[in-house]
Amino acid sequence: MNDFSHAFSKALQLIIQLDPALLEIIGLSLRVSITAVLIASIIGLPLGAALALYKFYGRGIIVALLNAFMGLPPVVVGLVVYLILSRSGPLGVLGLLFTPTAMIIAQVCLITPIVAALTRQTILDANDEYHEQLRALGAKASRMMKTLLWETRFSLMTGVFAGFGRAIAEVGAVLIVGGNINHATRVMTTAIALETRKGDIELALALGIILITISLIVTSLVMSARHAAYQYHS
Amino acid sequence: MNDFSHAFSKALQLIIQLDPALLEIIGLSLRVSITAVLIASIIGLPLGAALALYKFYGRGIIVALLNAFMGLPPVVVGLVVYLILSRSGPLGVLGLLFTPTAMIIAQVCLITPIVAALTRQTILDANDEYHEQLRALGAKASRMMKTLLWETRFSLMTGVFAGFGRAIAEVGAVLIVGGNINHATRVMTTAIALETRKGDIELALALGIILITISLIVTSLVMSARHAAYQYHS
Amino acid sequence: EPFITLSSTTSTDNSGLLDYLIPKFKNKTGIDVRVIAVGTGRALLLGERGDADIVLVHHKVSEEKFIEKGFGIERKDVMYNDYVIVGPKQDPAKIKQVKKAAKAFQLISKIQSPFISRGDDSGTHKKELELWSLTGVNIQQYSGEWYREAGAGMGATLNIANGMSAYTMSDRGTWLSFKNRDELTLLFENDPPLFNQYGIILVNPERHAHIKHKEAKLFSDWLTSNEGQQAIADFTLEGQQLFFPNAQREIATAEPH
Amino acid sequence: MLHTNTIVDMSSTGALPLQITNLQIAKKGNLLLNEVSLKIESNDVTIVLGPNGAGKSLLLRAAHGLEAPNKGTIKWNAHQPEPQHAWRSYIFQKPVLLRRSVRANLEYVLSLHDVNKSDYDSLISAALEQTGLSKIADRNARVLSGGEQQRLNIARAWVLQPKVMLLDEPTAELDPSGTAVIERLIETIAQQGTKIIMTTHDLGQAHRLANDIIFLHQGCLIEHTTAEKFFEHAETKLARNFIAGELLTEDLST
Amino acid sequence: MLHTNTIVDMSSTGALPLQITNLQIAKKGNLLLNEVSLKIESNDVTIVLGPNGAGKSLLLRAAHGLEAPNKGTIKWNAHQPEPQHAWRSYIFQKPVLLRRSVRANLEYVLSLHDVNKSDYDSLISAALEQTGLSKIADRNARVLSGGEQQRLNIARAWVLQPKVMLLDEPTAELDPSGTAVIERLIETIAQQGTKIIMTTHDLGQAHRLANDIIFLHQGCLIEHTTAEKFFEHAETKLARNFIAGELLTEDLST
Ligand SMILES: Nc1ncnc2c1ncn2[C@@H]1O[C@H](COP(=O)(O)OP(=O)(O)OP(=O)(O)O)[C@@H](O)[C@H]1O
Ligand SMILES: Nc1ncnc2c1ncn2[C@@H]1O[C@H](COP(=O)(O)OP(=O)(O)OP(=O)(O)O)[C@@H](O)[C@H]1O
Ligand SMILES: [Mg+2]
Ligand SMILES: [Mg+2]
Repeated sequence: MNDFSHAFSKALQLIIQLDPALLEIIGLSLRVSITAVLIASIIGLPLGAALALYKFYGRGIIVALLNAFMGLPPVVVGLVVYLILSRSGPLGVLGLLFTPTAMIIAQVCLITPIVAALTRQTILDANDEYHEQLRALGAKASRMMKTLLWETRFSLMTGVFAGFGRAIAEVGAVLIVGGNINHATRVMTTAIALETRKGDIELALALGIILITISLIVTSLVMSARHAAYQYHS
Repeated sequence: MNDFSHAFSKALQLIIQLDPALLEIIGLSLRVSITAVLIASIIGLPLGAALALYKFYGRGIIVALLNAFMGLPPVVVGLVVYLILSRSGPLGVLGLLFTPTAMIIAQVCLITPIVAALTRQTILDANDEYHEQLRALGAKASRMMKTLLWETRFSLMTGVFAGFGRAIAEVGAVLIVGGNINHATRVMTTAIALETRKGDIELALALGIILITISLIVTSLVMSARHAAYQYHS
Repeated sequence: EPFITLSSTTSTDNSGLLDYLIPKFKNKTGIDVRVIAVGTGRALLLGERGDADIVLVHHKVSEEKFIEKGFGIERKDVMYNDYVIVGPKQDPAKIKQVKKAAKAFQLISKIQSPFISRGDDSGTHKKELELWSLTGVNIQQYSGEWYREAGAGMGATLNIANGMSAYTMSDRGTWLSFKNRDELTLLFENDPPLFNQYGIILVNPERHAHIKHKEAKLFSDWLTSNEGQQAIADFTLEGQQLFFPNAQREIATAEPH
Repeated sequence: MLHTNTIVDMSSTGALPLQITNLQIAKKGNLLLNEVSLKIESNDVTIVLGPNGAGKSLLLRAAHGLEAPNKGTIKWNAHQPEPQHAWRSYIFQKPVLLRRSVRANLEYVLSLHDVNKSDYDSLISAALEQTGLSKIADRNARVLSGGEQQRLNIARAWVLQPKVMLLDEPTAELDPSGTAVIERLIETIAQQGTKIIMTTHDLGQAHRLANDIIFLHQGCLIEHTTAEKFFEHAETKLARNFIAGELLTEDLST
Repeated sequence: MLHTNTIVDMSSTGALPLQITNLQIAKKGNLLLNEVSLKIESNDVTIVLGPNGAGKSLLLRAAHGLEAPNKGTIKWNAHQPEPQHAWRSYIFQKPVLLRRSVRANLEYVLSLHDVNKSDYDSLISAALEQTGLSKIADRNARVLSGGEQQRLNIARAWVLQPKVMLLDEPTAELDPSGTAVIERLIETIAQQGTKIIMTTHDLGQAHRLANDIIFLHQGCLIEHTTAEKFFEHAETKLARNFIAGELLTEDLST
């Protein structure tokens, strides 16, 4: 267990030193994953709600795909985005490969299914209660969707957390499309992978502890905001 | 886009050939991740329900930790499990390192927070409706937990899917504790990572397509079972 | 079925050499060899912690330190391979014409053409830094500009070099087995400073009771025997011999204390 | 205060007469409404009576377009009902209120139809006042007492001042004075030209309010006649027993 | 059929008398029950009356141990109420039914208390029969009509054959004959020694069933007296107005 206490003190030390290289990496991690989770929510929340509310041919298949896509392997997503963004790929002219933008794109692909699938289930459960009533009041499908998203907003947050967790923690996709380039596309997880490669497990663990602490801070902040809003609204 | 059609035909070819090496890898992937998801559910479902229903000092902190732990980096989890199972670690005598058991342990650590956090939210939402009624009928807390888990069983499945998705797709943890040993601990994701490293992107993508197809089949099977049961019960 | 655990580097594993050698060894002894392919640093760490029975790596300084600290008990030279410099077909720095690796690096730095470094403290990375120091260019000052530290394995670094049309230095084995080449091509080779010695080290069984010392020694002995050496020489990729056996002398030994 | 027909455009699809022809609704193999045919023309109060499980709610739901007939048709002035029609409102026996204030619940209904924002305040105040909710307009709807929720349920249906209101047991949980208030409101509304179709288990209420009575039993229309005739000399023995408060044991399905 | 006191061990905590002393309940700054003190001793039917929002449901909830008093005490034979007590059952104004069959809903209640498995069938059949649900015992509870749900709600409270039943508007959604059936059931239950405390908005029902009346208004206990006295010559003007069906405009808080 010595390893762990060493790692903890190392983590503490790194944080106290406020090492600028570390701050840069933390900043990029947060920037990439928060942007990705925002975009994924903008797509996934209405998508999930629509799949819960609209009946159309082939919906079952899309839902199954969505549930399965919660298990998209990061490396595969990374490869696909790589092929699309690479110089010889269809979007090669944009020159996005090995930039933070490419990392955001890959993470959006990874987590949109998670946000959408979890949103679908939450809206489906709420719909049980609300559907008939809203319909009787004259709400059209699109309005019903908005109303349900709003009424369940506190519950939906948990799905968004799950998406954020996946984004901030994954390494396979960002490594391939970002390249873990020092001072350019190195984020916490790729840095951890690098230290692990080097066999510096202590440093890798210390970085891991810092990453988890950051996740904890972000989630706690959002949770308290949610709690305050919830108290206010009831 | 040529890359993709090549990858698709390669995937098809691999499947048709029923390559025994591939079958072995697929089998291990499923065995490890399904076992992990079962264990994570056995822990995570009651844990999530308990956090939704029991009020105790420090619950807020545990919930925040759980939400943050949805973002546990696989590499870090892999390292921690490695240090514990390593010959020099506390459980080294068991000789579990570089075995499927080690991979299951690492995946359980990764996905239990996901199953628990999503369960908590679902039970919390249902509790709004049921709590007073069940209490008035004389249900004690432990019984209420069981009842709510049962009443929401179809919704809880989505959280379990999210856990399965994370497990079957992750590579960082199984690579470290499993070692990607041919014929012993190689699973789909570590094989994909290996081919990517070799620059055989076509084969990596083909394996990725097969992996996603397998996820799709598993999720579809469970979903149809759920659908049939749901029809039967309503 | 009996087996030993060998920790080695990804570049060795990528080349396919081990997949070629192990069945031969198994055929002879009935012992399987399970390969854990990781970075040099972690390969040694696995040995130190007793998670591998035997280590096959290629960074002599670290290897000697490993022996010194008593983690390993017997190091033998096994073979060497070499590094090559690859880059875009157009070769903007014109390194194809030069004879010395250091000169090639200098030309790259002169036109500031993108160069991808492993940047992971691996044996390959250290060799690359040695070459930069010979050119007199202070390479760190360009980090994040044209000089890019990928902090990744050889395969991943080649993937990035391809994606960015950049130069990089690779071991020949990984390069030959690497498929995602597109515009990337071999531009420079065969300079003695690029040679790369491999050593095999037995993990000290005194430190870890469960170490399969006897079986591991069998493998080490076989690999350095005439039969093993011949097998290494026989292994080719795309018609080229990748590894050159040179197990004639023991570099360092220490009897179990 | 009541200015029916000025709030939203209600001209597009007609209202009365309501013509139901051979309506049949089945669920899971149970025939729940069986060949119901009836016509409602006059602009007053129609009350649907019948024992628990007779199909009263189902009939109202179908009339609002919430249940698709398995057979037969429902036409409002020759148009099929759509729940979106603003000229018709519906209240559920078991309402679901949004997790927001009483006032916001009413605002929500207005926002579903294109009502001028400037009319919101006056419409909401009118509905709150007429249902006795003005004092608790800012309380969260989900913590209201049973009777208060029911008042909000009615306010929500009335806030748009529609041409037709379908009310499923609107006073079941109201206190006597609350019931009296709502009955007076219903009378006023009806007098100003809004058609009321409602269910109730309070025979006294049916007596006080109804112009005509629809009497259902086990999914079948047994009688549709004026209230006077129904209560004085109902044609069927079933109806007479029902009025007398006796258990209806005849099983129509056998 | 009724064999009260034999099902589960009810001896541990007493039942009557119910003694409420200075009970005060406040939520979000609103005083909802204000210094209510009363004692109920006799084993018959007590009915709580009052306008919507008076605090009737709150009082019953508190008596079942579902609301913790901010001040004052509630004692059943000197014991504080706990919802787990099997000797007392409670029905909600708005019941939540489990997503399973009618029968399974009753089974569930039995399983919450240690009832002998061999008694399940007879207890369930009795409860189904007495509430008129035998025919639809296998239907999913969530698709029942409003009245059927209410019958199940009552059956669920009765299946354990408790010593005390707290009923919040048990007949609000029942048809006349259903109401009559439940009223007769309540009478029988009471005669066999089960204490009934219930709320209703049906003054006729209160008249028919009650031995004594508790009259609440704005969270205050206005009268607690015998039914006879209450309906013939109530002491307070509030009560007389309430009985007359008039709106109670006095505001006690000012
Ligand atoms: N959690 C709460 N927060 C704020 N106010 C509440 C809460 N619960 C109840 N109230 C208020 O307390 C008052 C009494 O409620 P209660 O349900 O006891 O009324 P009641 O007498 O049963 O009325 P009804 O006949 O309509 O059922 C109501 O005005 C209600 O709005
Ligand atoms: N989805 C459904 N599946 C099966 N049966 C249903 C469904 N919906 C309603 N029923 C049944 O149809 C019958 C009529 O229901 P409805 O709600 O119209 O009765 P009602 O006349 O309104 O009764 P109440 O006075 O109790 O409200 C009931 O017996 C009910 O159980
Ligand atoms: Mg009904
Ligand atoms: Mg009440």
